[in-house]
Amino acid sequence: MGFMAVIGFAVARLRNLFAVVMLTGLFSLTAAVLYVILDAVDVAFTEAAVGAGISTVLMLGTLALTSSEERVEKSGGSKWALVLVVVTGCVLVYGTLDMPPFGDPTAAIHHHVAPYYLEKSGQEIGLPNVVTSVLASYRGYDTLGEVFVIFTAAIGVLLIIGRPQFGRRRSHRMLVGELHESMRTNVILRVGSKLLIPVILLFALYVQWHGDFGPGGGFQAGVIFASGFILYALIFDIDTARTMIPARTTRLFLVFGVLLYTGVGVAGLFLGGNFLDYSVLAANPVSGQHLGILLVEFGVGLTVAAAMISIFFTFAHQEH
Amino acid sequence: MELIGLINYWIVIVLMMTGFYIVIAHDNLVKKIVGLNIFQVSVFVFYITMAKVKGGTAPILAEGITTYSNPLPHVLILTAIVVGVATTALGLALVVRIRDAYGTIEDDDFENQDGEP
Amino acid sequence: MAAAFSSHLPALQVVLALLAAPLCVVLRRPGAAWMIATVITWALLAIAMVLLGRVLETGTITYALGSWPAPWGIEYRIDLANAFVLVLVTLIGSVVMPYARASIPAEIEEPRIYLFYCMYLLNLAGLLGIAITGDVFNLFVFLEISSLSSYVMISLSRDRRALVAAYRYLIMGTIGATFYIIGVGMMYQVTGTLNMVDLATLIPNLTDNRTVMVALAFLCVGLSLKLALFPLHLWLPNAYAYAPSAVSAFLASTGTKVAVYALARILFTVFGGSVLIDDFGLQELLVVLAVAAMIGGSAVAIYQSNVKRLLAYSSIAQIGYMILGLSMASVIGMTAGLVHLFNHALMKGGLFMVMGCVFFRLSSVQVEDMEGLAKRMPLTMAAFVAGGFGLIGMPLTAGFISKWHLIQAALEKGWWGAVAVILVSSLLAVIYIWRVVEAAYFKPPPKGAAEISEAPLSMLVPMWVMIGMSYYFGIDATLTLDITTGAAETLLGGIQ
Amino acid sequence: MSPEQTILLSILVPFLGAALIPLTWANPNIRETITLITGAILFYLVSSIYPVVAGGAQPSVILFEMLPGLAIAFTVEPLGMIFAAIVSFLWIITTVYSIGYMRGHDEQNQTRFYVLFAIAIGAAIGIAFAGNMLTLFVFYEVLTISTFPLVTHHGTPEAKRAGRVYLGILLTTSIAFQLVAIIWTWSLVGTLDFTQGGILNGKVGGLTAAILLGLYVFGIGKAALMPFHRWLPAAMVAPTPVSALLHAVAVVKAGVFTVLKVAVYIFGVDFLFSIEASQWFLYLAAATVLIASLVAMSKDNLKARLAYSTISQLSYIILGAMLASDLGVIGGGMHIAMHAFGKITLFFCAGAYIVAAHKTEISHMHGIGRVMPLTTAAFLIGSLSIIGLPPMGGLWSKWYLALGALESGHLVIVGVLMVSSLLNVAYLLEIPFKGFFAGAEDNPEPQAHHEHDSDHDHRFDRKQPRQIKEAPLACLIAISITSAGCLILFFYPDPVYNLMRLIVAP
Repeated sequence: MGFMAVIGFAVARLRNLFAVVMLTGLFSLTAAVLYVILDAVDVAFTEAAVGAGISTVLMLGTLALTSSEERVEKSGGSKWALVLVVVTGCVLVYGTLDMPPFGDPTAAIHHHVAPYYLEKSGQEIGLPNVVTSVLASYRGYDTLGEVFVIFTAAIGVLLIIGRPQFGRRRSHRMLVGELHESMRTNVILRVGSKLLIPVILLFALYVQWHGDFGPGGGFQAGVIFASGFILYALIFDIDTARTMIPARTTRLFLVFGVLLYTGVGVAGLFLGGNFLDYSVLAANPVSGQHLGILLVEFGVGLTVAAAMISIFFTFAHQEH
Repeated sequence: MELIGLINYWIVIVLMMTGFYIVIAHDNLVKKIVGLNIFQVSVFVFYITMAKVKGGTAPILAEGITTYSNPLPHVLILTAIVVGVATTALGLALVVRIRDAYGTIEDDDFENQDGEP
Repeated sequence: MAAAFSSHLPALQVVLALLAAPLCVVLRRPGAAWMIATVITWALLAIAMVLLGRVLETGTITYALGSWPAPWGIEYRIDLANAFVLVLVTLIGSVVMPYARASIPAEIEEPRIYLFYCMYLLNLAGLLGIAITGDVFNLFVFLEISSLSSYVMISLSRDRRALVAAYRYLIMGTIGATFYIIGVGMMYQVTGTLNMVDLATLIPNLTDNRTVMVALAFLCVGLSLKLALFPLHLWLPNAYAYAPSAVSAFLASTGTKVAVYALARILFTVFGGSVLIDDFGLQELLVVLAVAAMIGGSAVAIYQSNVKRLLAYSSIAQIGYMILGLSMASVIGMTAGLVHLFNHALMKGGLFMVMGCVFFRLSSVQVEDMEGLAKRMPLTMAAFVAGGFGLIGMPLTAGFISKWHLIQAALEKGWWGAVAVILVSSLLAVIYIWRVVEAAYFKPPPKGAAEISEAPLSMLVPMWVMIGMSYYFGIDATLTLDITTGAAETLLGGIQ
Repeated sequence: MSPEQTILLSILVPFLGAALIPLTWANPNIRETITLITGAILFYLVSSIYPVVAGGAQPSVILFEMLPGLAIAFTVEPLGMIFAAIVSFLWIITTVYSIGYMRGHDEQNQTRFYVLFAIAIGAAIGIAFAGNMLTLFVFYEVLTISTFPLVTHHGTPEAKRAGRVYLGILLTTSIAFQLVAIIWTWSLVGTLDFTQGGILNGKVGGLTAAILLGLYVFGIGKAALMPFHRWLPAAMVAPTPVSALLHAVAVVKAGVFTVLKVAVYIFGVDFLFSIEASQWFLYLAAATVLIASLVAMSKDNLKARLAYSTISQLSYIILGAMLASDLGVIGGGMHIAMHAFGKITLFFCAGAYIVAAHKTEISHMHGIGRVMPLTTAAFLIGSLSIIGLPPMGGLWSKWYLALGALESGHLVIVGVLMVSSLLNVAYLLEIPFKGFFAGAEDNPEPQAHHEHDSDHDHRFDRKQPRQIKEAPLACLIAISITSAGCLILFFYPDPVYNLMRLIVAP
């Protein structure tokens, strides 16, 4: 964690935005490592893929489209900012005073709702990965909401910087700039990635289906899948990548993903359960839960992958 | 001592505040979003920290293990990470458009160009 | 089938909008998207009304999503307070949608329109989700849906300043949301639950727990950012001023209102309201901020030359009224706050719709450009005057009802200063409304002004419907007051 | 038709008229006919309630609940009966007058004028018949808003400025003071109904009552008690019929009427008498009577002088209310009627001077009596009534006010009434006297106007052959009816007096 703090300060001081972005990626990676230490393997997975992967790529793309140097600013406002931050920090520290000590197994947090999941999810849902059970079933509605958040973001990015009639014009050079140029000409990269990309995509599929048992699930899979494509586009050619998955297809997948998730919920309604009640999907509640989670995770994966790809290509299609 | 148990939280707070500082003190639009990212990631760390149970393992049910870390914060943070990246994407998209419209991504330049506060 | 579905109305209230949003994307036709958005909004209004009726009849409704009982699953919990907010949000949407048909194409590029309606539906779903849920983290998720979609909708205007406004809103909104989840995290840490009712039973055992106090502080700050409580309002004026008119009308009358509701919910249901009364300084703080907003917002509004910005500052002042009402922690005060929530939504929605009509013909909302407009757009400007009366609080308008209760509540508490502030703020409202009226009615049109006619009927009718409602609920306020009084009693249940 | 239906109809009729008038867009004749018919119907309706009220009944009707427990309700009691009767009668007369004035003066936007006029009358009737303070307040504000465009009718910068003062003062006082007083009353006693004997009586302490009284008296800005009187002179930029009916009768009388209502039905005469603060307002009113009279003397513009005269006369009525005695209230109530006829006559005359001779300044009116003898004679009659000399109706109200002052032991007030009457003589009689007896050579040389070529137009030369150039016939008819009214009220004050007796001794 000390390492993260160092990175944090470095980010605050550095003016070269390129370096800042790289450090942010590093920051996320460190956080991911930390999550593993703290037993949150699923989260670590996602953080690594999202924080270190997608966010960084997007930021780099933005920098290529804007400028990579921060102007030296006047220091007038930052004193107040510092005061505000210190005050907020002190309030937070004050708040920690009544917190249970780190890792204390007797803390209230571990004794109200959480034990139920740990004890009952085995019988009620039958999946070893409790995180997946909670994510997709107990708090499946949150996850639905979150899928819609990413859907909103994808459509939002399309609306803000997308070309209204995209998909027709193919001649736009993408602009991850020099990075892109040098990568494209590098033979080792090209060959290496050609080998790597199918592996990544396969791995994504594995993560998708494996989420029920070990760490993994729709998010992680979706992000990894998207990463594979983005890598391909970076190294080879944006237009080629685009032809492989045209905008219309991404959008279709995007919509299909959210509709799949919502549809599973509505199916619960038709079969006499509440919204998002998977138990009624099959004769046996547990297998119903299985089926529900499987479908829902697939919806998540689809949406996330399509959203990420869509966002990336929208950025990539910008003209300088 | 009790306070030692809290040091973890304090470091997280320092991280959070670094991010927060970057957001409010810097004028560069991209850097603000970077700050936002750091701020949010630190909050995620805070959640994960509180989920940890000493001697516990990852909440994947297995034979012979009785102590698991708290799964709920993990779920919440999975959600929050996605929300975070969604926000980042939107923010960056806006930055790109702003750059198109104004030719700059420094916050205090806009007023000068629009001629009204 | 219908009977089977009727028990699932709470879920459908949100899910219908969520389902419709992707459909807009697939259809890719502006007309079709508009049609879907409108029909869905009307259906949601019907659902909200049925739910309200049911709550009035039988009391609180709960709905367990995924059939997992709370606190393990997420539950929807509808009592009078949020049933009322649901009706408000869908009602505003139902009136704004017909208006948007003509207004939106004038302000957003044609190929983007169908996606705009998708955003609108997501926003609607987000707002409804915030209002209906009984889970603090679920609230966050839907808060983000509504926030992200508002950023996008605001940025769609052709005015480039809208981009910066949306960006700033995004930054401040995200800080707010992050503060909110810090608060949620702390509460979860010391209680182990995320369910509001569950929290409400656990928190009283934790009085004097410093973590809980800090959690409350962060929740309040986070939500205050969303509801633009002074001094956290900085994002609002530009966001409302430069957004497309239909968006301004919709967001101004729903977005901040739902956040006010959320704050009330956290303060009163989750924390039982006792935090306000106990010696914590929170009540005083809220009152001071509310008062500052009322005076400051109104005073700044006077100096605005962009009328939409003027209305936005007026909103900041009006939000102060609501917070003042809430912070009194009395039935009358809370009633005043809630009824003003509703009344102000109608008035401000109507006024922003007026400005939409003006923009439609004039392509400007600057006071200077509106000189002599009353002759050319008599119906539109008459609506402005009528809506303006509401902001001032003239009798027969809904604003009068709110003011009446707010003053009554302040008198009940013996807060003379608050009474004075309410009055001063209303008088300032006279001034800023007057400025526009004077320009439109008493100045000759600028030389070389283009010949313009009245806005199209499809905009005028919804606009007048909105203004008309603000009069209807000003003349016969028994319905709104009965409901809000009930809602206030529900929210204050923790105190009595 | 039951009295209840009549009440509702009489409030509805002016608004219906207002709705009909715009439909006659291009045709002035139909427009004015509609106004006249509406006025006639209204007067018929109002007078048909008279026997009921005179018989001691107080018909009342609840329209609907506006707030839980608070309704828009109407009750006709004697005071409101008087007010409504005066307003509805004088509306007909004023309409006749308007026809002559507005056409003779070629005013713009006449349709808007008639519409708003009708709305203002409707609001005044609403005030008269209001059954509780909330209803009264609602119509009070409607009256303010609907008369505002009448004040700014000409749309000139001057009119705009005046409009700002008008709206500013009336809205500020009503929102900042009156509304608070009303809500406070509501939260103290839980009712706002006008009740014989007062609703606050015995329910509140001395200090609270004193503050409330202050909020009410100052909050009723239309009563033009100093220092909130500035709007009234400002309103004089309006066309004369507006000044005549609204700012000598409907609006200002609505103000003092409200004060009387508050005194009688909210506080109760006895309770008011026990509040020390009522004395302060008594003396404030007395001061307003005198100061406004003095200011009136200094005004050369006839309408401005009449406006200050109105301010002074209004305070007579406030005085009557604050005397908190039966006779004082009777005097105040009667003065509403007496002053209405007197002052509207004077304004009609002032308007006639404007239309026929284009004169607004008193110093230019020397010898005008020979050109416009009928008008000036009417002016004399009106003045005498205001001063309170027989054989004019104004005598009675002053008589009762003085008796009331004696009854309460306020000799000073009696003195004030005397002095004020003398001042009235000085500033009102100047016009008819100079009009009849002074010639052009008596005119003071208006230095400022000397260089104007048209200067001689402002004077009437005794040596030139007399040319009688009276105002339009419609104006003259109106003037003669109202001045006759002043006379008739001297001989038959009984209807008014009897109604007022009902209030103090039901």
